[in-house]
Amino acid sequence: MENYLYTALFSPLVSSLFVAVFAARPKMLFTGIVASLLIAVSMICSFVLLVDVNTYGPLHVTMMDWITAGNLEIPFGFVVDEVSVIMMVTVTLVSTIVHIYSIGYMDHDKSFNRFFSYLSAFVFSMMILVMSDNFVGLFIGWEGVGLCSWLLIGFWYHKHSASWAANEAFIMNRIADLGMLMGLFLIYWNVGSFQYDDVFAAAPELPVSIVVTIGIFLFIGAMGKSAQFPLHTWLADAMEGPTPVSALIHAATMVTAGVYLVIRAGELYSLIPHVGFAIASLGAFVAVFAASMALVNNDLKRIIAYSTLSQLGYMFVAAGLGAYWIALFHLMTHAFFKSLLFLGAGNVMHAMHDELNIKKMGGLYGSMKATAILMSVASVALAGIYPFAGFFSKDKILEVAFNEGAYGLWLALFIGAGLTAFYSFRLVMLVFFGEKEHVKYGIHPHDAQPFVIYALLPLGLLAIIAGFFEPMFEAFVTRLVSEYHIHIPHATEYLLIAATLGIALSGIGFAVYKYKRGGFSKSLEDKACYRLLSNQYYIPKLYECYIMRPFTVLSKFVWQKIDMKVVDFTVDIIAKCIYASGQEARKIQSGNLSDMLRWMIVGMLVLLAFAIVYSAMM
Amino acid sequence: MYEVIAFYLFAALTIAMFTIVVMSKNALYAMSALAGGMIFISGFFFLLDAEFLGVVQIVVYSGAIMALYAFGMMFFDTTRDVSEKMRSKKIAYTLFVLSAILMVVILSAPLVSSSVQANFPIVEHVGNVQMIGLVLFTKYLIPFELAAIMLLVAMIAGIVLASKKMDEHLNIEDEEIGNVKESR
Amino acid sequence: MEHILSLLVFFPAMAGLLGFLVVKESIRAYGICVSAIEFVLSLILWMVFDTSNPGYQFVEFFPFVPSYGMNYYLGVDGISLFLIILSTFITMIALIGLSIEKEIKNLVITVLFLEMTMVGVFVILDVVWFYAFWELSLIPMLYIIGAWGSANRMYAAIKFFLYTFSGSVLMLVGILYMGYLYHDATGIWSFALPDWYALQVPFDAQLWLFGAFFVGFAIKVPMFPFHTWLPYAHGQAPTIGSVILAAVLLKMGSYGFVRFSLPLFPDASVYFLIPVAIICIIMVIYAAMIAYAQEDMKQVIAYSSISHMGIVILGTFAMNGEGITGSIFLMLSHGIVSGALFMLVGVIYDRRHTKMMKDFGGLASVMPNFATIYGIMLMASVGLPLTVGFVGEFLSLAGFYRINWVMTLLAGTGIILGAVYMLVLYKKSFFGEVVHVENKTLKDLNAKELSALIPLVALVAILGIYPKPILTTIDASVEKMLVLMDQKALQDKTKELLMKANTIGGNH
Amino acid sequence: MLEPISIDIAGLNLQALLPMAILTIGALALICVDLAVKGLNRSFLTMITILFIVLDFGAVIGYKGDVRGFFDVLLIDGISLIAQVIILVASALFLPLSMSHRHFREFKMAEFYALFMFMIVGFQCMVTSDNLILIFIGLETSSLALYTLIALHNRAKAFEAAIKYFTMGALAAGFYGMSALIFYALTGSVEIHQIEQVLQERHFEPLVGVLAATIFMVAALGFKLSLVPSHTWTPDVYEGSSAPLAGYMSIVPKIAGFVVAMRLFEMLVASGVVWLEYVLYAAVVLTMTLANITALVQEDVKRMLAFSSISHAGSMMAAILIGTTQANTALFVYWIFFLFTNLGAFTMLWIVRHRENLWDERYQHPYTKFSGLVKIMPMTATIMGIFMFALAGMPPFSVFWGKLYLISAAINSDYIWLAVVIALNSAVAVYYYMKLVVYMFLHEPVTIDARLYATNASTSLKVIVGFAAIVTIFSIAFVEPLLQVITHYVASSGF
Amino acid sequence: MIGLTHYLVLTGILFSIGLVGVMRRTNLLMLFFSTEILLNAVNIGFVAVSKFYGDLSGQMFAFFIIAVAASEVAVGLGLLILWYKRNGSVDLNSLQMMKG
Repeated sequence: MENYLYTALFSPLVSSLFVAVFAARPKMLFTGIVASLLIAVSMICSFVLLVDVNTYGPLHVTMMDWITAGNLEIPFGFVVDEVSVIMMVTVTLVSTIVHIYSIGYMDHDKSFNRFFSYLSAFVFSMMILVMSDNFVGLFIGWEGVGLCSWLLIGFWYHKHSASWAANEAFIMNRIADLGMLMGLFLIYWNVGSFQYDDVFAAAPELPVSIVVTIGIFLFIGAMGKSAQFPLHTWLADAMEGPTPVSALIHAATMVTAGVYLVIRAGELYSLIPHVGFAIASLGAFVAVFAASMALVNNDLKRIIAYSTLSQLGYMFVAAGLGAYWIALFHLMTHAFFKSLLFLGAGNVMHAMHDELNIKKMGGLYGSMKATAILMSVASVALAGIYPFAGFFSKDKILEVAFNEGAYGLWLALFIGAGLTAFYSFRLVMLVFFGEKEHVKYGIHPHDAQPFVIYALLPLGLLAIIAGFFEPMFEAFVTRLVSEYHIHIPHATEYLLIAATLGIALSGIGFAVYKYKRGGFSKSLEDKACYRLLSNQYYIPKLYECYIMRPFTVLSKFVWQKIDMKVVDFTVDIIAKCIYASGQEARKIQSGNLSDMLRWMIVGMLVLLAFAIVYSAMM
Repeated sequence: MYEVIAFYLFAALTIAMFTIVVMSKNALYAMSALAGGMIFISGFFFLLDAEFLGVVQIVVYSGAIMALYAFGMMFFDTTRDVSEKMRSKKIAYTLFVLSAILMVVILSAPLVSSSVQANFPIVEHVGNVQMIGLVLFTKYLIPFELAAIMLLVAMIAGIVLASKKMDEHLNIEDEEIGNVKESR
Repeated sequence: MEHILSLLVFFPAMAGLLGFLVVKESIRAYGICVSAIEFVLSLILWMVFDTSNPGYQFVEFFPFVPSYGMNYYLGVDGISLFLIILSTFITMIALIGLSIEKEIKNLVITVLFLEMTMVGVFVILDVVWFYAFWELSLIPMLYIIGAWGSANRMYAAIKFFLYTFSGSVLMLVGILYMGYLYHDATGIWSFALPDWYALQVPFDAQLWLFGAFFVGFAIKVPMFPFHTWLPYAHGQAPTIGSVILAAVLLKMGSYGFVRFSLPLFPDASVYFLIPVAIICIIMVIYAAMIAYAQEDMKQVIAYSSISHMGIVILGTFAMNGEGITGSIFLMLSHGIVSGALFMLVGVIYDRRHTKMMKDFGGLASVMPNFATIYGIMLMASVGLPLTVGFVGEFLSLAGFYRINWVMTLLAGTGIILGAVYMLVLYKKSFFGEVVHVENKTLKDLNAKELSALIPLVALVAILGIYPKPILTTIDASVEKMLVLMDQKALQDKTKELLMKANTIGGNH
Repeated sequence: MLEPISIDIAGLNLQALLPMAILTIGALALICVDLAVKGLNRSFLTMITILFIVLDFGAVIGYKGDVRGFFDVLLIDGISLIAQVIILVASALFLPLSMSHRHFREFKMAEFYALFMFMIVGFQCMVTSDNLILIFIGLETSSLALYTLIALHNRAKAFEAAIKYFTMGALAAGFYGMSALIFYALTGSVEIHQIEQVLQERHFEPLVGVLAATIFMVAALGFKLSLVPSHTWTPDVYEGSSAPLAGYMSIVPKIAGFVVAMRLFEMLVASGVVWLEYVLYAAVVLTMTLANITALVQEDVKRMLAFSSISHAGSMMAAILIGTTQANTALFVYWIFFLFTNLGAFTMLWIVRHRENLWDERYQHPYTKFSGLVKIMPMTATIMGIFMFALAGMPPFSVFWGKLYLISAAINSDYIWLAVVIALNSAVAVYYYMKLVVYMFLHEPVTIDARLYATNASTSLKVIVGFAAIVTIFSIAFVEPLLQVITHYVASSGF
Repeated sequence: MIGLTHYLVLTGILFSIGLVGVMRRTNLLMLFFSTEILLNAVNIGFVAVSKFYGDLSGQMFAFFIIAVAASEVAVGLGLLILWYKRNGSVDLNSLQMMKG
């Protein structure tokens, strides 16, 4: 089985390196195909491993030593257990589809080859992230996906906004990574190892305060990668990247790494439920917070990005409350329908010649039926309508919140569900139905190539049926992570489900009803709360005004005023003083013999005077 | 008693003479005063029973040295008044008073020791010249010889420096420089 | 193998002398050959080096001035081994990438002499000779900066020279005082470092001596606030000068801390630990901020060097195997990465004769290979895992975490700020549209530049993925040094700290 | 009546006189020969003089006699021997500089060589005696000869230099007399060892007298050693005299002065009168610092070297202040290395001397003259650079080892701050030495005519430079033997 | 009675006069006069102390000082003549070619 493991891990790397050879060349179709095939191989291996783990239990290999210094030993070790194999399967599955999709999507891009190289590199990093058997290994993948995200967001580097967004994403992640590093150091100095097994074995023995600190630090890391408040701004901006990238990285896989981390470190977090609750609270907040921003946004991809953010919040609620398998389950289903949604959006974009404003679309159903259907399916799944995948996972999360007695959280999530349903269908309505606004701009949309649509079908299918794997999934995953039992009376449970479904449906209904009739009036846009939402609560502005600009100003100040005018100037002034004193001392050397003699005599007389004073004193 | 009178007389005269040397604007006066001062100083030597030095003082200083200066002065044509541009007279006098006080304070301190054994004691009833001769040609033979060399050096120096050779101020080097000049 | 160290030290100098006889046209090839041979020699040294022996190997001892305890005393251990290899490697790479035509003969010979002094500093075990090599290294650098630099080169060269010289004269006083103490204690004059290691210095004297050595090392590193010579030196130096300066010369200072300050004055090192750490933190953050504010590409990298050296010193003062080994590894990695970055700036400077970021933009599309290698080096500089930059930075910070976590957090902001200025630099110069017409026709890397840069790229990856052989070798010697420090420590406080720093678990 | 005195010739230790006698005879012989044969060639004169110096050297080296000689006027102890060796070696090395490519009037005159030899005799007498009278006469003999030698260069500047030097020397002679008078009044003796003895018996009372005597002596010897504030003559005199003589002046009169200072001051510093120590301390620090900072702003290399030699003398004075065996050893080691380095540097100036001041109206060797020399004459520039770095105390060149040993001596005697001051001063000093290097190596040449820089070069000059360079570069090889020998001699003479 | 102190005080006063002369004279010839005064002042002191101690060393010193003075005059005048021949002045302010 080790061969499967290594194949699953390294075939994306091989793909990336192979394609990288042609990176600078013009488009070569075979690079896309080879890359897709190799990712597919990885996917197949992952599925084999899934079966294998299901049958024989986890697989653990140590490839080689990496860092050894002092007492520290970090190997390259990989573990394929119930959690990681689920992640592997999800990642490789979505990746494969995205790769195939990209062959079509990136068809006309001159950096076609480079794109596949980056994309495969991302898959490799992600695999390392999920497969590593220690925290530092995870950190490698963690940073690796960050790098690939940077490369891919900034893929169209000639666009200022793209490279800006790429840098923003990288730096935001770095801030969180620092927290994570701190957590790692703390783990090391208390446990002496980074291996999951050792850490989890030692965790119960550690003082609670330390576990709490570790938990907080690790979660800070997760916050960055999963774009939780207040580090969330990068995710929306990251939509500057090509749409397949958004689908793969910023919806399905990378952003869920934070959730994965919390699930992975579940044994730590289960020791500190209050921290978990804090995580859950933040998650619930983000769920509503992000959904509210999605309500008013007009950018096709940003709406979906905010929805991703909101869904990540749901996952954190589950993970924070200790329902790890539910979090993981939502992670998986979300990966399917959200990537579908993005890829569909990609088709729309292509059709609209990269126009993203949904206000300028409308009535596309006529020209791109397949996409419209797929996106509607994904939206329904997102809204959590039975029997679509989203229903099963999301509903469970609400139940968990209710079960924990965290009614506040439940309420937030409940509202969030309603908002989700509304904005999803606002998007669908504005894009595919209603007035054909795009005609005004002289665009004649057409659907994507057939193979692209076919590639999306598996995702569409999964978005519909994935929910039904829930019992199997629970049984499988809870072999590793702690089980979670819901103790709500059945009646209440059904009531809750009904309520949730109800609010989702009413959200959909409201959206359909409203946008059938031309949407809201313009006057709404002048309302304070509309502007607040459309400006993303002014948070990006806040960051710009109170962090970035001051930092720039301060940096310039430090350089020009402190470094140049104080530190360097002090050094120079010392040198200049010495030099100037030389100029002064030079005056002694007047060249006049009389002066010379006087110096000699006066010098001696002064000494004599001192001598007399001194000897009088003695 | 007569020693006291002599001392104060000579002292007053020497100080007066030397003050003239230092203050006079006329080089001739200064030189004459210097010569006078030297002679008066020899008076001290006689007072102090150092007859040999007294003689030497008169012969060497008043004779040789002053004659040299006199020749020098003729050569330099310094009979006219010299103008000494003192930047500030006050400072000069202050310095004088100060230095005089310092010197006097130091030298009036009880410097001498009562327990010192003379290295070359002056023997009673032996003439000063005799004694000096004895010490000079035993203990101080080497310095004496070296002094001879010094005088020789001074003589050579005087001859060389004042000789015609030095007037050909263009030296050989300069004559040969022509070709270098052309090449530039 | 008896005299391999002497050979290593004096081979480049001899070759440099012979270089006077080589004609101008083939001097570059000559220089590359000599430095390659030297590099191979250093590799041979590594091959025959007994990694299981943490002590000094290939020791050569010749009493030069026995009555005053000055000897010709060479030896190499895990700490110095890789710095030697770094010196020879970087010299070779720098010569390969050399693109200067003017007075090239003098330049190559100067570089070879510089190589002698660099290797000398790292292999010598006699402190007076160490000082001699230390000072000698200034002269070739002065010449390189001053003669082949850009417009303001004189000022930069003189500043560099005077600043470092002033610092080191105080170190000389410290060295001599230490010799005096040794003589006082044993009645024998000796300036041999291993002898000194055996001496327990009184606490008060340790404080003063630590200060004296600190000034010398701190200026070389350079530590805040003694750093202002560095931007000028880098800003004005030719590429080869910057490469060697950043890659090797700065390491002399940090090497000095490991070699001298810690084992000779353990108590003082612990006593001054927090002040030094604060300086390091200031270096990290302050230099990173200044780097962000720069408009000149080379200055960014120059200031980033200061920032990284802050972490190196911080790791050194972690007083544990992780931190010190990490800091030595970080020296190596910073040598490779900053060397490469300066070389890359040199590449673009050769083409455009400007280093201002505003004059570029969109280079990624014009020079893709250049952009790629730049990107790799940038990521290594930022400390991305699996590149060489991560290992040392991680270990240094991890080591210091044991001493003080708040300070580590503050120093850790370096990884954020590092990303900020580096990415901004990359964005400004490589991304965006090609605005300037001159940039549209730029040639990508040529064979010469590629052959200089590809080894560096390879090393970045190889050492990032498999640093273990180097780390274990360093670690053995570092552990030995730590034991020595513990034995020598006079104060209980020191012993406690060393104990704490080197054990897992327990409360803090 | 006087008793007849019988003197035992053997007891006189005539051998002690031999070194001085050889040169005296040599000088007289040379004058006689010159009278007999007109137009002697300078090479003949130079070589004859060197031969006499070598003979003298042999006499010094081979000296086996008593420490005392000639009624105890002569004192041939270890430091005297070392000092004589230094004086003779320096003389023998500086003299061949007369054989430059261009001919100078003074080197054609036999008187020059005679005076040169007399001057050496004077110096030798200074260092081989502890009798203040003999020291005084020796001092004056050498000084008078030196004034003349300077003036013989026959340039307006040379005359100016000689007159300045002479006038200040006359004043210093007055101070010397005053100091000797006070010592004599205090102790009834003019021999240093007796002075020391009596002063110790009197517990250095009256203090004011001791202090005054010391101050006058500091002023008098300070002039010879160019200590602040009696240093003002140095740059002018160096600039005015020819380069060989300037270099010679930076070495030989000073070592003679140092020996006298060692004999006199170390006794006084050891007296425990703190104030004396302070006076010397202040003189040392002031001399080093003031000279250094003034040197910073010089525009002429020769003047810069003059200030640098003042500064070096200041650090030598520090050795006397410290007064331990190690410090005294350091003094001699330092000076020997300084001798070779300065020999090289001044010879270089002599080589590049050009008749006209092409580069600057006022200066003969302005820094600008050396602009870009490395591109015109790489070898010359490199060697000059090495001399400069050596003077700056850059390891591993010569002066560094002296400086090292000196600082070490300071530290070993708990003069830590003195050590720091010396060290910092060498950091300041490096600037002006480096300035020349910067001009030579980093500036663009103003002319590419190499001949302008070699108008005075000749084989003998090149040999001297080469020799000096070799010693400077490989000085480390001489450190051990020098230390051994000098420590032995210094310790054996009780310093 | 006239004691040693009287003589020494006289020495001091004469020496001071000499010093003032050295400081204020700008005519080189007259400056040389002042240096003669210095040496003469010292001579008086030597002889007086010699008398006091009954020791001849002082007189010897004085004797040699006279010799030195004589030699100095010869050399000094030689130099002065040279300078005068070249510059036509014995004023010390004319000696200002070199400074700085």
